[in-house]
Amino acid sequence: MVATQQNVQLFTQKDWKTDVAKPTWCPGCGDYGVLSATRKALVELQIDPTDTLVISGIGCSSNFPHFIGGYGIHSVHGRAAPNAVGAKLSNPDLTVIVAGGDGDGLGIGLGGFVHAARRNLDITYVIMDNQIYGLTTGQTSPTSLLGAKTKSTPYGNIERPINPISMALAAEATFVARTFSGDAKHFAEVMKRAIAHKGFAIVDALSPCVTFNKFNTYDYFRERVYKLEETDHDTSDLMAAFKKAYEWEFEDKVPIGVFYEVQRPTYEEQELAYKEFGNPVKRGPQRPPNLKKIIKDFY
Amino acid sequence: MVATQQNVQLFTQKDWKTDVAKPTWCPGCGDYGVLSATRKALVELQIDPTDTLVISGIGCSSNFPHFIGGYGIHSVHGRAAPNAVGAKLSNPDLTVIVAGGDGDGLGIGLGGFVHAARRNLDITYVIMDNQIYGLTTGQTSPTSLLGAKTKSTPYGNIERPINPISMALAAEATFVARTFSGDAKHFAEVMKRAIAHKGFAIVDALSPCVTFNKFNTYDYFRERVYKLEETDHDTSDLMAAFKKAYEWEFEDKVPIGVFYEVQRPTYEEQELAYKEFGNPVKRGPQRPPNLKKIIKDFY
Amino acid sequence: MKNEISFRISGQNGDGIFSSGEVFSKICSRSGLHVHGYRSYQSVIRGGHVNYSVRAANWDVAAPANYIDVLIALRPDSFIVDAPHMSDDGIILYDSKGFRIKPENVKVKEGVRVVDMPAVELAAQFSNLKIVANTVFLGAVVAIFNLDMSVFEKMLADNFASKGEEVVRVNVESARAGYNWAKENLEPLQLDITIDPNAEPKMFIGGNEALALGMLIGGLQFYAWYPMTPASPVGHFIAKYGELAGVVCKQMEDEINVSNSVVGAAVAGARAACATSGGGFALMTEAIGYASMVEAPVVYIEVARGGPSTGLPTKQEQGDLRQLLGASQGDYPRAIIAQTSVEDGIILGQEALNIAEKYQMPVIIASDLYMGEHFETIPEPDPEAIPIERGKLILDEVPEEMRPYKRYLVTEDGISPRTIPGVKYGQYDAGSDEHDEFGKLISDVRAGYPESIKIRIEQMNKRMRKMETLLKELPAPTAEGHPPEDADVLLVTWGSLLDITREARRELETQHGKRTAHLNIRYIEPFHSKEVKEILESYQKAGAKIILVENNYTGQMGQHIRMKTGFEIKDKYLRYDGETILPREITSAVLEILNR
Amino acid sequence: MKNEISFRISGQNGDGIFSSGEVFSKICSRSGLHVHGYRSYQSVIRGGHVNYSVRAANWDVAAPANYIDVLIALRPDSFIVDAPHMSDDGIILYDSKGFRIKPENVKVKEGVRVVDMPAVELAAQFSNLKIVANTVFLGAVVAIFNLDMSVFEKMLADNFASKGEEVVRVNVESARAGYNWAKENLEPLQLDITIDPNAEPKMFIGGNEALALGMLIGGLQFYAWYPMTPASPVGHFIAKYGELAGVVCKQMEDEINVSNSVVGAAVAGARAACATSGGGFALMTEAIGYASMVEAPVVYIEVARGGPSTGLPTKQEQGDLRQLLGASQGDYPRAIIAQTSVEDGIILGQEALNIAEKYQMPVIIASDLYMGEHFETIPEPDPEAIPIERGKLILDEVPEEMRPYKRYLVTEDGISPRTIPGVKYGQYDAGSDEHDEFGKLISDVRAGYPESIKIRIEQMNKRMRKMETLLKELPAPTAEGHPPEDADVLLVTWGSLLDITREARRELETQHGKRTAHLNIRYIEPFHSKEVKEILESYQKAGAKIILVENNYTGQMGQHIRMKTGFEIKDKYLRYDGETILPREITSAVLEILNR
Ligand SMILES: Cc1ncc(C[n+]2csc(CCOP(=O)(O)OP(=O)(O)O)c2C)c(N)n1
Ligand SMILES: Cc1ncc(C[n+]2csc(CCOP(=O)(O)OP(=O)(O)O)c2C)c(N)n1
Ligand code: SF4
Ligand code: SF4
Ligand SMILES: [Mg+2]
Ligand SMILES: [Mg+2]
Repeated sequence: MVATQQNVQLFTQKDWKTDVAKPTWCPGCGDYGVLSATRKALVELQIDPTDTLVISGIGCSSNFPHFIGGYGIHSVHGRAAPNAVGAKLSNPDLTVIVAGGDGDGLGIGLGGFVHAARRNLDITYVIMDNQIYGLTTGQTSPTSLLGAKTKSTPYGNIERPINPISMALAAEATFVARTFSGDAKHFAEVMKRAIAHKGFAIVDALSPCVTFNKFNTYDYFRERVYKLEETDHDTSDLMAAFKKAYEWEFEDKVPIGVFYEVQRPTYEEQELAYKEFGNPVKRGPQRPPNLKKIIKDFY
Repeated sequence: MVATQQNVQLFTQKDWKTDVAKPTWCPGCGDYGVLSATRKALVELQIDPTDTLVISGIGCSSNFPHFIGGYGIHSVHGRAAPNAVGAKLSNPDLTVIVAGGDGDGLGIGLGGFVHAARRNLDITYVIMDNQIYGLTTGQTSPTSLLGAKTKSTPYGNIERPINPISMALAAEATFVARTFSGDAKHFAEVMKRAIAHKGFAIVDALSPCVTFNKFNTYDYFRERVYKLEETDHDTSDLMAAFKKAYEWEFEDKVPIGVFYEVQRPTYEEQELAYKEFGNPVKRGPQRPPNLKKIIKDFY
Repeated sequence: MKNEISFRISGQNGDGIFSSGEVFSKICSRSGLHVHGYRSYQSVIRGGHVNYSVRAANWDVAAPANYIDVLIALRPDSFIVDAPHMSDDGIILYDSKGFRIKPENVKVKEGVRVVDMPAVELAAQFSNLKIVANTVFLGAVVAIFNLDMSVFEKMLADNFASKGEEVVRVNVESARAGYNWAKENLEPLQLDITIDPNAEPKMFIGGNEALALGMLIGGLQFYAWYPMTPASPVGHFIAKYGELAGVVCKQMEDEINVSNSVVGAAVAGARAACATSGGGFALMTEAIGYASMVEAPVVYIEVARGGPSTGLPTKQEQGDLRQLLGASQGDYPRAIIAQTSVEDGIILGQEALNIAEKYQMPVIIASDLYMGEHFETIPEPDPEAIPIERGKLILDEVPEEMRPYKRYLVTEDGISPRTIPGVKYGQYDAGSDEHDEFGKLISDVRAGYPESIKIRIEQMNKRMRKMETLLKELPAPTAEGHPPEDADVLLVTWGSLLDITREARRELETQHGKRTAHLNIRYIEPFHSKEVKEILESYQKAGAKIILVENNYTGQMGQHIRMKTGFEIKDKYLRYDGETILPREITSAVLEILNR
Repeated sequence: MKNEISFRISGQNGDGIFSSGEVFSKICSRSGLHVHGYRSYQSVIRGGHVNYSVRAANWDVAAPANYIDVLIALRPDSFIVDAPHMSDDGIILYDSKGFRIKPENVKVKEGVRVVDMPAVELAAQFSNLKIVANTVFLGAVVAIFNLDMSVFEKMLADNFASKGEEVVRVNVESARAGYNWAKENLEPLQLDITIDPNAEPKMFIGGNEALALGMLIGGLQFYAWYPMTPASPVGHFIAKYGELAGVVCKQMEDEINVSNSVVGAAVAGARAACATSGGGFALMTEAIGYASMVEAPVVYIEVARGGPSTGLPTKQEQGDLRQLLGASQGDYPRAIIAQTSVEDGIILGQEALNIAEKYQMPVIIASDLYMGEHFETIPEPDPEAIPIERGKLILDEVPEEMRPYKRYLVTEDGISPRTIPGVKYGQYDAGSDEHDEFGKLISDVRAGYPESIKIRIEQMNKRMRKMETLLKELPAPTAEGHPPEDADVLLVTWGSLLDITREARRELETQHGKRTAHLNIRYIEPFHSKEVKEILESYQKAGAKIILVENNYTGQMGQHIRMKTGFEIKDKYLRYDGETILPREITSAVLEILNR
């Protein structure tokens, strides 16, 4: 997956572009930032696009795979995570990146998101979080703030938002971070760490919808974000991570950076099916070599 | 809902029994404890069965409504929470209790569970948590411990379990508790507080499956449980609650009791539709009294 | 001389296309005309090419126009997407400077007049907002169609009243500037239309909104939804208007939970409904069987779009019928009814709630993108026209002679008296397993016992009997138009193709001298097999050509009809390219088949 | 003289019924007999009444027995549920003391011998485990059927070898005690069966397991599942055996994600499959359309049970055909094939994976509780009998002349050359929206453009062409038995009713002198409409009665046939009480219809 030669740039930005002339996002959409930061991180990590699979659900954000090199799956709404689980388990050598909206991942897809996380497969999941349903033209999403007036809550949202960071922590993800589309450098750094992390990495990417979310704008975030890297935050301390997770809610400050990181055996490392016969896709379909041993139980 | 006269026992145990002679659970199943504790709490709170709706999904545990008085919904697998949301929103005066398995609520039903919780409707949700899929004869559930050998993991479970307490906290539930079927008194006390709590209350009920879970037995829990009520745990401190949530995992101790409780406006208190016309079901279907005002936008 | 107005404005999403289209629609409506409006849009939020078409006349236009007479072309792509639909003598207005449409973009067929109008420049006199140019263009269009300028001015005054006098002034003057420019520079069209600037305006509403309004009138109490094109407008309507009328409107986290929350609501006693499109409906199916099993009254609306899978989310298809028929496992009673017009939405919204509650079962409404997202002028609904019928519902305590209460009492018509939580002596469990008359499970410990087998059969029969009882209540379909002995052709369609096909028939009759008849299916389950078979056979025997017209690949209604009647309709005009079928396209397909 | 063994043991869940049944099945199998085993069980885990039936003979018995010859009755309810199925001269063994079955429970029809056997007392000599009484009973049964005791003893030795010699001894002696008691106290049955105690034993396996094994042989690489009766055994099998053979077996969190994970796996290049039952399948449907749209090869298995909704989870029904046909929105290609026997599972498991991969589309396998959960002796599978066919798959880099690579190349047969991640120059996006040959979306900004409309039509046609290509490859169905001119009756069935109906036919032929024929449907989509129609019409013309036999309420296959052929089968025998149809029940239904 990761190129081995140190000083040769085998893969460049060009390899991570597609022939889709221009992403279909609105001018100014936060998702552009996610795209360029992700490309940058991939190049810096010298990952081979041919062995990469980028998976999304449905939403503005979920058009992502069409704009980035590598293989892509643009699946159905809310199901990026299980698609990634199936792909990664079938070919554990792939670099698998999931990108999709807050609605996609934390609304309809919440179950799959949490269960994928606790599995600790080596997958990077970027939530392109704009606190709104963009593609369906502006209804509340699970991260919309209280009071938000949207097409589905014309008189104001009365439902407490999900806190993606504490949700990711509760889901047993082994890497939990947040970053902001308005800060390209920080974004690329976080993405790099997330992809390099061995295990399930979740990045809550604050990615403003300039068309439908008039509240959580670039300015809103610029006024509130600060970098955890610039504090003495201990990323190995789960409780500290939870504490930071609630700062937005209780202190109106939005920490960005890595909240939590821990090394644990990945699912792949423990999967029995690889032990004797290796990567299923690379090896190809095979007759069960131990057929006799299997069927003897049926006599 | 709650009877007003103080010293008259309007409703007794009898009112909370049904004519199903005997629950269909295996002898010794932890679910018997859930049932009797719930009945006891309901009698102590003098709740009227006629105005109560007990809702479940599918599973051994989900047969619950058939064994307890009041109206019941025995819905489909994993969907107790949304059924409860629809019922409660339609008739906010009902006492709505959800009871169902760990698989039902935290596996297939996780999304609905979390989203119902953050809504903070006045609903009590009891997870009858046996760390196994009972009704389907013993596969791993989302709370099965690492290493558990089950029908679906004959070589041991390699997937980290969900922590129901930290999940409930991350889901913004306003009351989060754990209790144990092996301690009838504690169970009834916790249930009483959960039902009395105004808002979404989650009770993680440790309820051993004596048939399929040979690990998380009564003895397993008896050796590990201790009561939060007997410590100086502050139930208003979210971070303290998170800390306690991880004791099972990190310290092999299983705290039971109330982890967290906070008062927040319920969804019902803020729902616009009741403002002018009251409880929809009690009032009955009506022609829109303001039809003229509605249609004038279409001229 | 034309007896109708056919107008379109097209450009990029963000150009104000839809609001201009709506404004022009309302000008027509307020001029005493019947109006038909239709939008075409893209999945992307900004930049995609979109358009809005308006058709208006003194007679009740209920189909998109065959051709465009006047097009406002705001973008180069207007010449790719829209110009090919111009009528032979149509007029295209564009602004070469304002929108930098290069001459090589301007490709049109002979006869079409392409007018370079300095709309941006004219607008610049009053405002530097580019969007004001649309108002200038519309002023010109009012002139070209010989409409009354005062109606437009009054509309602008109404629309912008809340934004202050200055905004009103700017808009009115821009509109006048466009109007005057056109009067000076352009020949108005020759139209045979009577304009009444003082007419009582008609209600102008979309198919989805009409259905939503119908349900509000029908006493809806709980509506759950999850956004999905093209069904979202039902939710937007109820979120906005329903909440204020006492209807709980809940956006849930996904369609599964939408589908289950409405069952919970229905069991609790509310009239409950939800709406979605294809993929969302797939997720709803499990709960539909569940609703039927616990005998909960729920209305499920499916507004289809181009499939399969995510498919063509902003495009038309009638491709989900098979999915509706195949929703959920096992045999269970449910009604499936197609919405056939905008106006029908008002009726069907009420009818569906009534059937659901009387028969205690799910009712599925089959609509589609064209049906839900086009607009028509309709008469103001009479809120008392259709009574609210709740069927066998016990709201006070269960009378003594009915105790112990049997929720699933076996009855001749299949319908059992029903209680809801709060009713004394009416407690029961609504269980998705097979159960006895009391609602007690038979599947758990008693499966296979002789008495359980008996109960199972009785309950299955009881439930399925509702289909027969309902079928008797529903009006049988009839063919409209020429009787068999007198017809050249019988067109068979369903749902949203009703009015479009009617108009094609008018063309076939008046322009091509064909004698036509038409069978449009509205009740899909239960199905009037006997009557439909008789109709088809009578036309076939009399020698009429029978032609199936559907907006899908496999002819799903044709297959349904064959399944129910054995009758195969061999001649077909099937469209599955995402476009709405136009009357003229049906006409030529029919002529082609007749001439084979 | 009977030429078969028919045995049942029944009692409470927890009484060891199933293991006793399996032991007896294997005794028969090791005696050189063909065996058929079937269990009936409850949803509750303990206490419910359950039974296990074994039928064995020298010929290949492939249906449940009409009557029970020997019943071990462990509980009073055995006399309610099982005793009514005794043959006229059957023997019931029970233990009045051991199991406290009161005399008033013992109700049987005349002729049936009820034998009070002191099994518990006999067992007590060797062990105080109640379960050992079953071994005593089985010893008696071996004696009654005149089987060879050494086979039983060897089985016990094998089974308990791991538990030590003492356990083996206890069991063997208990078995002998029962055997001897029976030899002393009971007349053995007169049977015309050849027993070969030294026969090579046959493989004895369930329908679900056979299907799972078939898929393993077919090169399965990824299996995802979520437990659901009666499909779980497929997962249990693969969790146990597949994982050791290199197949990833993943229990997911729900069926939606099962259904999506297999698409992810398939796109990644794995042969992928999953299994579920009705309600779980409802949740899977959205992703099936998605799989078809991205052209991913996936096998979806649906093992139906009694519906609707949770219904009768432990009971038989063929009630989900309509759901399979209606899965997901829009028109899309997919195959639907019914499993027709245990042995067929081995073939179908491989065939389905091949079709899925060659046609790059979902293949749905229709099975049911009876099919999946009954056991039969079958020949040992030849792992090389069916080649692994992967179709147009590019595994090395994409050759230069194919670059830039078009994943969805329009081809004559509808199938495009496919790459998987890791293949150089083969990158593409598998998108659920409509797309062009490269996989680029056309729905987003280009919907409605003339060239997009064209692409849409081409891609729809391309995809749907796969159905025609596949149909040509599939063998057409034929009727077995008497040809039309020579038949009294043609029975029409599908899937799991193949062998049961065959046996009914044997009865009709040999006992009632009827000349019968049989059409059993295996390929449901694509469907051999022409051939099926010809078969039906030829029998009808020749004057044979045509009778539909199905295990559901509405006759779903009958409706499907009518939809595809126009042919209505008027005479029907439909069962929807949850019970498996017995040969004799079909026989009498047919006779009844013929005599009408
Ligand atoms: C099953 C299903 N339900 C609903 C939809 C409609 N839908 C498409 S995108 C979307 C939400 C998009 O929100 P989000 O995931 O936050 O992405 P964003 O557009 O904001 O980037 C919805 C509801 C769908 N495509 N499929
Ligand atoms: C959609 C669907 N999938 C699967 C099932 C099968 N099923 C029934 S109960 C159950 C799990 C039960 O586990 P849990 O919820 O923990 O309850 P328990 O039996 O342990 O009390 C499953 C998978 C089902 N009924 N419906
Ligand atoms: S609507 Fe919002 S999220 Fe979607 S592309 Fe535009 S700015 Fe981005
Ligand atoms: S199987 Fe387990 S959970 Fe189910 S009833 Fe028995 S003991 Fe309880
Ligand atoms: Mg979003
Ligand atoms: Mg459980």
